[in-house]
Formats: sequence, structure tokens, C-alpha cells
Amino acid sequence: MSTGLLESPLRARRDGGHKLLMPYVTGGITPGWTGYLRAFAAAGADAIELGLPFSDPTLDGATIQEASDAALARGATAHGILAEVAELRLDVPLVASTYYNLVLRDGPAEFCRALRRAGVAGLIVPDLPLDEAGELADAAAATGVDLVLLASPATPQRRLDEIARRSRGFVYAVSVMGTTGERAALAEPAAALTERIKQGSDRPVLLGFGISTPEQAVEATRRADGVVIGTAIMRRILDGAAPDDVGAYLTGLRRALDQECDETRWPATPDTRRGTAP
Amino acid sequence: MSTGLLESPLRARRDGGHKLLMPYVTGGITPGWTGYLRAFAAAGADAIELGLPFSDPTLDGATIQEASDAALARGATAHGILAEVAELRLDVPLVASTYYNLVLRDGPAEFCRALRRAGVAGLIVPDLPLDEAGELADAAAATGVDLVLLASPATPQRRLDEIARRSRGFVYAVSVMGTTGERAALAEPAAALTERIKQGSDRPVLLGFGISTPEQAVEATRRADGVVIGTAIMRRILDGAAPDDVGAYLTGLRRALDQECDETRWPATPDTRRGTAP
Amino acid sequence: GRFGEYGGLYVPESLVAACREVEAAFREARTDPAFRESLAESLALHVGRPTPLTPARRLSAELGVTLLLKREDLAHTGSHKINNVLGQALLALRMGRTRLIAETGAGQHGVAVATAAALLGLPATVFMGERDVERQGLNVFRMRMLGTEVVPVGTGSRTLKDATSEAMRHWVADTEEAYYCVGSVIGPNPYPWMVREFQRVIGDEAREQCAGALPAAVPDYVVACVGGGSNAAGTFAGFVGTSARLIGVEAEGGAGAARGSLGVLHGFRSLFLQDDHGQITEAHSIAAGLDYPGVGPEHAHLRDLGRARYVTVSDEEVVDAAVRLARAEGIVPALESAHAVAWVIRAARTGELPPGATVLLTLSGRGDKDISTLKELV
Amino acid sequence: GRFGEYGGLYVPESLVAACREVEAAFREARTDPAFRESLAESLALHVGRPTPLTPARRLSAELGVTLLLKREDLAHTGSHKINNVLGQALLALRMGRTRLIAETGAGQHGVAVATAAALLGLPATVFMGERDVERQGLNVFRMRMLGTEVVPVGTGSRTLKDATSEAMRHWVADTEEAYYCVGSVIGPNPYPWMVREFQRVIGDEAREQCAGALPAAVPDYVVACVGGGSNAAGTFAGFVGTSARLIGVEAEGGAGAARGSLGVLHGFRSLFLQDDHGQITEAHSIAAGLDYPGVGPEHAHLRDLGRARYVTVSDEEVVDAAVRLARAEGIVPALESAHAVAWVIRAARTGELPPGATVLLTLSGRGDKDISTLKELV
Repeated sequence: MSTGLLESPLRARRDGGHKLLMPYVTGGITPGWTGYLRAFAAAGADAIELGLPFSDPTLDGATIQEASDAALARGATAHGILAEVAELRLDVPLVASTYYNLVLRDGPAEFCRALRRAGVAGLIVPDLPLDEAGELADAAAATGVDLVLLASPATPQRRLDEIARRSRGFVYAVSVMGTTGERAALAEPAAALTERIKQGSDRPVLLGFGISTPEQAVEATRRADGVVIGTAIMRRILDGAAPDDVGAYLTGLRRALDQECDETRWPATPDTRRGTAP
Repeated sequence: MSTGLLESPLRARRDGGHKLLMPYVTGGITPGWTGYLRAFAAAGADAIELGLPFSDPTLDGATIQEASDAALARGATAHGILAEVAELRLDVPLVASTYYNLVLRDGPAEFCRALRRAGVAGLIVPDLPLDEAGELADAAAATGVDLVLLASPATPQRRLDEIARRSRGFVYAVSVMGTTGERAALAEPAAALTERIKQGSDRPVLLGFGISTPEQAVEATRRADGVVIGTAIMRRILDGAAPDDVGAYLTGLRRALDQECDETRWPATPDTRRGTAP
Repeated sequence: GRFGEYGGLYVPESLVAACREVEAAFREARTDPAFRESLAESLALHVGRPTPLTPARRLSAELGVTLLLKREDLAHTGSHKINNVLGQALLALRMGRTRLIAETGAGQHGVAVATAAALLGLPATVFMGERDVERQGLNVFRMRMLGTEVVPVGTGSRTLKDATSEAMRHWVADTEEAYYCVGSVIGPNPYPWMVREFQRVIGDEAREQCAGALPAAVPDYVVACVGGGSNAAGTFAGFVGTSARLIGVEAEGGAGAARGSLGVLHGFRSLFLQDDHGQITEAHSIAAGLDYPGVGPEHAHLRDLGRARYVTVSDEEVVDAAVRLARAEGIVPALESAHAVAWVIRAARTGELPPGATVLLTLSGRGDKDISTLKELV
Repeated sequence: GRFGEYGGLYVPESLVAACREVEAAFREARTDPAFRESLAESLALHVGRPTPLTPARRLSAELGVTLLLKREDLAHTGSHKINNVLGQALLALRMGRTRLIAETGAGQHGVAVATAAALLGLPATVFMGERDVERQGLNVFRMRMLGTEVVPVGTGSRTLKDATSEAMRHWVADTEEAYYCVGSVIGPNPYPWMVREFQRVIGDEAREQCAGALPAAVPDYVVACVGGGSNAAGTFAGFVGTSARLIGVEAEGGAGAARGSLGVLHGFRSLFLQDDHGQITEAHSIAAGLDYPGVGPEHAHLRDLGRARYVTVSDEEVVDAAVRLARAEGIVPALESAHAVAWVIRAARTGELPPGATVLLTLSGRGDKDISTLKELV
């Protein structure tokens, strides 16, 4: 099984004992939005999820929806965003995320080529489940873009195994049954889901949806290889946070993850399996 | 065929060459409303129609309706009005007019006795056609009250003959198809109707509905024996006319009728039958 | 034309001939297979008859009775009114009349008249009190959209009573061309009788449907709301010859049958709300269609005979019943119809309806028109 | 679940299992005689099916064609929506689901859901954009009166789109207990197919009724309005195997089938109105129910096959058609349905409909809900 432009660095970091941190930003959200990408990189992001805004982000929560609307109102387009990205020299892999309608507009092959030209390493399409992903998966593979598949607590084991097998880059584990958005507590199913994915695959597993505090990130990475931070960042940006502010926030998360990493490895805690000691 | 308290004087006047004038007033319309009765008598009325107000005068026009509402709002009742009338000493016969619901309330026999006690000579019930009039006609006859029946342009000849036969006091000829109310011109059917009633009866025929000016009264009495003046009077009263004012108006009508009477008798005009010379 | 001592023809002489003509035409039409077929076809194709008989399963379970609903709310234009109006409009056509005249209060009868007029290509004039025109703006527009002339009446209280006067006034003035379309089992002969005959399709259908739905074929009780009483008269007509107990439910403030006394109004002799002096008193009901101070003469007669019983429910019970029916059966009833429901609910609670009793209830109309009213109360 | 290249299951992974369960349950239910009978009974007893096929005699004469109207406006709650909702609610019950979830725009689907929920004793939650809640206050109250929880959605444009997002969000969070009730032939598999199957009762009835009403048994044209396209899909289902030409009439400002291009939204692949960048553009129509930027996948497929043709009419033509139908036939149509009427009127005028052509038109709903809109325009 080949590992691509996205998966190789993530595996390398994970295997090097690091917990992975993937912050998200909606492309085009502010005039100087690429500053957020730089700040993310500086804060120690292992990959960056780059949202290509869609008019009807029906699977996102209110915050991402608001951010998408704002970016589109500014005139953001997928190709415009990719053009800006192409000029950046980031040493952190970028993962585009968008809805399938934008992919279909260009056609899967052309869309993937555009990503590749912009230097984007991976792609997440939340409204494209396994069953409908064939054409895009082929096009992505042909272009060298890693198509990340999502897994949810409701996914049966057999299907989960197939998702883990066919996903590239990492497996995006949806921590709770719901849409994107900050949540006070991480749901129980998140840990169980991570375990279940890992049963048949050693592909990196990143947990998303609802993670915003260092504590949550640490909690999440007890089982998962890393976390995706989206809504918490976009809420700050929509409230006016500059790249430096968001960078500081991410630095805090990075530090908590790294610290926890050290702590949990020496000595390893005994309860690495669900259902043993509290 | 007996002639009663109402019919005898009317026949006598008619046969004496006079055109009959019957003004109308809604009983209880103002605090001093009986003053109108006196003014009517003084102005030369041959009979006076006394409206006993009813809440739903559905066959009357807007003016009589307004007058009825006003009288009721003042607390007028049929028995109260009759009590006031009983104390008057008028030498002009009174003809009560009301809706059948008020008659039914007392019962026809008791209602007629109450009229008789108050010195009322006749009764008009516009929503009681021939077919339904049996019980009241009997009660009226037994009490000596003349029950006046109405005839309309739509009434077939045979029925008209029966109405003329069974009516007492006079025959109330409805000049036009419609409800009470002033009208600019007397309809053609009025003359024809009068002729048709007179074909089989020598009972006095008074024409009502829509007559307000001396010219109309004169026109009406070319065939009819007299006219009923209702709405034109009530309009004036509602507009604030005192008994003297209304008396002056009636005097004008009286004079026109009497003058016309003289003119048409000496010399008699040749066209006393419809359809001959213009 | 007579129902015991009630009914009759208490109209001005000018209208006697016109009423007689309507009566003669109706007597002839009702036995003419062509007329009957044409009416039956129109009821099927335009109104959507037969309307279903719906078992109110959840409410029945709650009340411990078997409640069946005759669904006049599903009739075209939203109530049983159209059954009668179509019949009269076809009669008007048969009589060679060239226009329809009617009065309306809340506008339901007016909309039905406008609908029938459009369907048959007859111009129609509907008289409506100015206050009602203001309060029922949407129904006014609906009538106008259907091509009907709506004439606001500014006399008197500027409501139904005055609209009725104005309609009669116009009829008197044009009995040759105009047909006066009465909306309930009221008015001079032949209207109370004719309207009941046009509405008996409710009872006839329900009788047949009950035979299929109930082991005993006939319900123990037949319940309908009563304003003038046309849906009740039509329903009762199907069951008057059976063992079913007939219950007419009136508004507490408009209980002509339950609390009225002998009188004559609007052309007929019946029971009316009136004061000691014989003045008609105003009716008050949350349901505009029950806001009538009298009751059709046949109901007065059925009451005297003891064949039907007339009861009253309060506005509060009615609103409660409407909500309860909506929540249990997914049907928002007209507030008129909710009167019948309210009585069933109360009678089941008090034991007046014995457990297991079977009840046919005519749901005379849908509640869309009452949503604004309910919104302020619930 | 596929209609040519259209349809599919474009949902987040969290919903895949839930959609599959609905599909499995529906596959089982549709061949289960008990389920079919229970649905048929409910359609007869609660909805009032079959709805009539009404010859539009006067309008036909004016246009020189034979126009037959399939009267979904007479269905309980006022439109065809209830056919589908009852089917899905019974399915939810069969699946052991304990509550219904739905979104609504103008409120018609929401009222149908609230009605079915009350009837079956299921709690229901309907999501509705805050702006729609304000604009459609009476429908909101109607749902609440039926016992349904209406949740105003304050995100985004605060309209249907956002209500849809919120409904999906809630479904995702409670797929074990909640059943998501989609209102048109849209959404992920199995909805477009299942909703069409629940709506095919329109076409099946009409096919049989046409056989009795037309010498040729099958009409030359079958016409229905298309927003998402459920009434059209249900109607076409009865005629797709015949020689009838199928015409879907869209709003000029919401012509997904006539002017859309390939896309994916709301869980399915079909034709959508979108800009050059793939952003969905807003639809605009005087009829709230046609205010949808896409079209059901089956319609996209029928278009590609050439089996159905999709045409558009303007708001002006629609208002004119509504008035014309009202005046000629006594039926005030929903503005959605008036689109179909508008095309027939235009096609008869231009000769596209040859003189004497026979046309079946599905009148999807009644115009009561649109009276305020029409009042401002006519």
C-alpha cells in the first residue's frame, strides 16, 4: 500500500512518537487569510485542513457555515484560493476539504489536478461516503492526492475496515454523531471508534468534530493519533482574532499534546484498552 | 262585508272625493314623539301609521331600520308605545305596523286586544302574507281591529283579488319591487298594480314605498286612493325635524293632493283607464 | 314546508311568488333523474363526495367510546356548505335564472356560492356587512378571485343581519333574473326543506358507511353542531328513521333550539333568542357560523317531538375540544364542528355517553379559517 | 436508488447506516400486504382518497382541449404532501422509531408531518428557518396545535436551507430513535425512490380514472408542476409506461430540470441551479413550494431520456392562470399547481397543444395558503 504526499509525513510524525495536530481554516475568510496558514505552521501543525467554501455546507455547524458565507461574500472561489495557496512555500502538508458539488463542477480528475498544481496533498469530502467515492478516489490516486475518508460511530465494523483500507492520508474519525462544532465534552463513542478503526489498520486516525480545549485534545489522543481543530479556530477568526492570536491558541494545544505524549510514553498507563480500570 | 274602525272613515273620506294621506312615524323615536302624531293630525292626515319598532326590520330600508334602532335604544317597547297612544285623543285613526314576531310574542288575540285598548284601529304586518295571516286575521276581526294586507306588483291577479277581499281598512299597495325607502321616480308598475287591485274590489287602495314629494303623491293618486309617507318623514325626524317641521312638510303634500283632487274632478280627465290616451 | 308549527312563508308579498316558483321548481327537479344525476355527478367530481367516515381511534380510546367522524371538512371549499349551494345553483340554472344572490357572515357560504357560480358560469353577488368585510378580508378576496361581486353593506350593525336585509332587497327588486341562495335550513319555505334535502347526502352516506363500520350498523348517537342547523339537518335526515339518538350541539351564546322561544324572523317561524318584548337578541359564539339567534324550523320540531335533543357547550370547551381532536387525530376542526366534539368529550366524561357507545359525529368543516382565532386563545 | 447517473447517497458517513436502514425497512414494507393495507386504509379514511378527477369543462371549452384535473387539493391538509408523509410515518412506526423529524419551508410539509404524527401518536419536531417562522405564523401555529414542536432556526439565511441543515444535524445525533421524514423526491437514497412510490397513488388513480373518462383511455399529455417534483413523480409513475407525453412545469426562477446543471446537494446527485464556481444559486418563485434550486434525480433522468419534458412559466403567467382557473372552474389552486395550468393555457394558445388534445393535470394543492400573496397581486 503506497503512502502519498499527505500520509507519508503524517505516518513519520506519528511513528516518531508525536500526536498529530491539524488545524482548519476556511480559505478566503479574510483578506490576509493565508497568514493563518503561516501561523498554523509556525505553531507546529502537522497538516492544515483548508476549507474551500461552499454555499450550502449542510453537514457543518453554524460556525463553519458562517465562515463559508463570509468567504463567499468576499468573492472567494475554490480556484482563487488554490492560486493563493500555490504561491505559498509551506512545509506543512495541506488538505483541502469541500463538498462534492465543487469537485463535480470541475470533474474529479480536473479538480484533483488543480489541487496537485497548488501543492495540496490531500482532500476531504464529507458528503462523499465510501460508496460514492470510487470515481474521485481513482482520480485522486492518479494525481497523487490523498483522498481522506471519514468514519463515524454508526459505521459497522466491516465497513469501518474498508474505510480504513481505502482511505489515504489518514482516517478522519468523526468523534460524535453530529455536525462540526465545539462541544463541552467529548463523547464516549470517540474513543471506541478510534479503537475500532485501529483494529484492522495502522493508518493514522485523526479525531474531529467538537474538539477545542487542550484537555479535549489530550483526552482525544489517548487513543487517536491526532486531532482536527476547526470550529474553535473559526469562531476566533470570525470574532476578529489575528493569525498571531490563533497561533498562540494552537501553540497551547501543541504544547499540551507534546507534554501528554511524553507523559503517556514514560511510563505507559495501564488502561490502554477500553473497559479496564477507570 | 263589514267595514271597521279604520275602513269606515277612510271610505267616507275617499267617497267624499278626497285623496287619502297616511303619514308614518316610528313610535318612541324621540322623547316627545307623540307630538308628531298631533302634527300629522293637524296637517290633515286621514290615518296615521304607527311603527312599533322591531330589532330586525329586514323588509325595511336603511332609514326605517335606523329609526327602529334609535327607538329601541331609547327603550321603546310595543306596550309602552301603546300606553302613550291610549292617552291621546286623536280624531284620526291609528294603524299600528310591526313585524310578526312582536305579534307572536303576545299571541295574536292578546296583541289585538292591546291594540284595541289603546284605541288603534288597524294593523299592518309586512312579513305576514295572506297565506300565514289566518290566525291573526281571525283575532283582529274578533277584536274589531282592521288587519291590512299588502299587495305587490308580483302578485298574480287571482291572489290579488283575494288579498283585496280579505284585507280590512284598505289595501296596502307596494308601489315597487323593493323595500321601504325614498326613490327618485315612481315605478311604472305602481299604476298598473293599483288598477289590478281595483278590478275586483272597491276597498281603498293606498300606495306605499318610495313616495316623498308632492309630485309623486299626486302622480300616485291618479289611480290610487291615497298614499303612505314613511321614509321621507323618518329621514326628516332623524335629521332633527320637530313636529311642526314635519307638519309643514305634510301640509304641502295635503295641499297638493287636495288641489289635484279638485283639478281632476272638474273636469274629469278622460284617461282614467290605463292604456287609453297618454 | 311545515315542520309541526314551525316553518312557513313569512315574507313580504313581493317575495311570495318568487318563493313559490323556487318551491315548484325544486319539487319538479328533485324527482327528475336528469337533475339528480347532474347533482350527483357534481358532488362526486367537484366536491369530492363521498367524504370518508374516519374512525377517531385515539380519541375513542381516550374516551372509552367508538367515535366515527363524517368528514365534511374534506369537501371542496372546506365545509358541507357546498353540497347545498351546488344543488341550488343547478336549480337556478334549471329555472333560467341568470344570476345568484346571497349574503354571508364570515364568508364560508359566500365562498361556496362564488365557487358554484364560477363552476356554472353564473354571475354572483354576495352581500356582506362592512364589519365582516374588514374582519374577513381573505374570504372577500377569495370570492372576488372566483369572479363574484362582493357588496359591502354599511347599514345598521354592518354585519350578517344587514347583509341579509340587503340581499332580500336586491332579490325583491329582481326576482325575474336573480336566484336567492340561502345558506342554511332557515328562511321561508321551501328553503329549510330544500336545503335539508341538498344536505341529506351527508346523512345518507354516513348511514351506509356506518352499516359497514359498525357491528350494529347504526350508531347509538348521532351528533352534529347546530347554528341554523344545515349540517345537522342533513345528517339527521339519514338517521331519523333509525334507533340512533340525535344530538344537536349549540353554542352557549347562540342556543336557539335549546333556549329560544317561538318567533318569526327571516321568513320562518321557529325558536329564536329574544327578550321579553319580542326583540331578537344577538347571538355570541366563538364560531362565526353558530352566531345565529335562531334555529331551522325542523330542529324546533324535532325538539318538540323529543326526536332530537339540543344541548350547549361553552367557548372554552370548544377550544379545548378542537385542540384535543387535532392532537389525537391530526384534524384541526372548524370551531363550529368542535362544538359537537366538545359535547362528546363531556358526555363521555360524565357518563351520559355510556362506555362503549358508538357515536357518529359530523365534522362540518375544517379549521383553517379559525387558525387566527385559535392562535390568540390556545 | 439510482436514476441513470442521478440519485445516490451523498451523506456524511454518520448517516449512511441510517439511510440504509430506512431503505431496508421500506423494501420490506412495500411488499408486506399488512403494511400496504394499513397505508391504503389510512389514505382512504384520513386523506379522503381516491381524489376525484374533475373535468375542467369551462376552461377546456375556452382552450379547445379536454382538460382533466387530478384533485390533490381535496386531500386532507390541502395537498398531495400527506400521501408521502403518511407512508413514511407508518414506516417509522414499523421501524420502531419513536419520533419524527422534518424541516419545512412555507410549512405545508410540516403541517402534513404534524398531522401524521398526531394521527399515529408520534412526537414530531419540525425545523423551520426563523424568517419562515415569521412569515408563516399560521402554519407554525397549526403545527403546534397538532402537538408538534416547531424549532426556529436562526443560522445562515434563516430559511429552508438552514432548517434542513438543522434537521440533519438532529437526525445524525439521534438516528436510533428519530425518523427523518423528507418531503419531496429529493435527498439521499432511498428517499427519492420511496417518496415517488408513496406518491404514485396519484398516478395510479389518475390512470384508472382516465381510462373511464377518456375514449382513448390515456391522455395525450400529463402535466404537473415540479419543485423537488414529488407530485409530478407520483403522477408520471402512473403514465410513464403509456404513450402520454409527460410535461413537468417549473418556475422560471427555480428551473432545476430545465436549466440546472449536474451537482450534488442535500444528499443526491441531480441537476441544480449553480454559478460557474459550483455555488448553488437561490431559487425564486412566487410559489414557496417551487422555490428549490434543484430537482429530484428521477426528473433529471427522465429529462435525459427524453421521456419527460421540462418547461418553465413566469410568475405573471402563474397568477393569471390561478385567476383563470378560479373563475372558470371554482377552484383556487395553489400557486405551485397554477404553474401546470399556466403551461396548458400557453400551450393551447401557441398551438403546442393541438386542438382537441386530452390533458391530465395534477392539481397538487389548494390555494388557501396563497390567498394573501394573490391578494397583493391581483
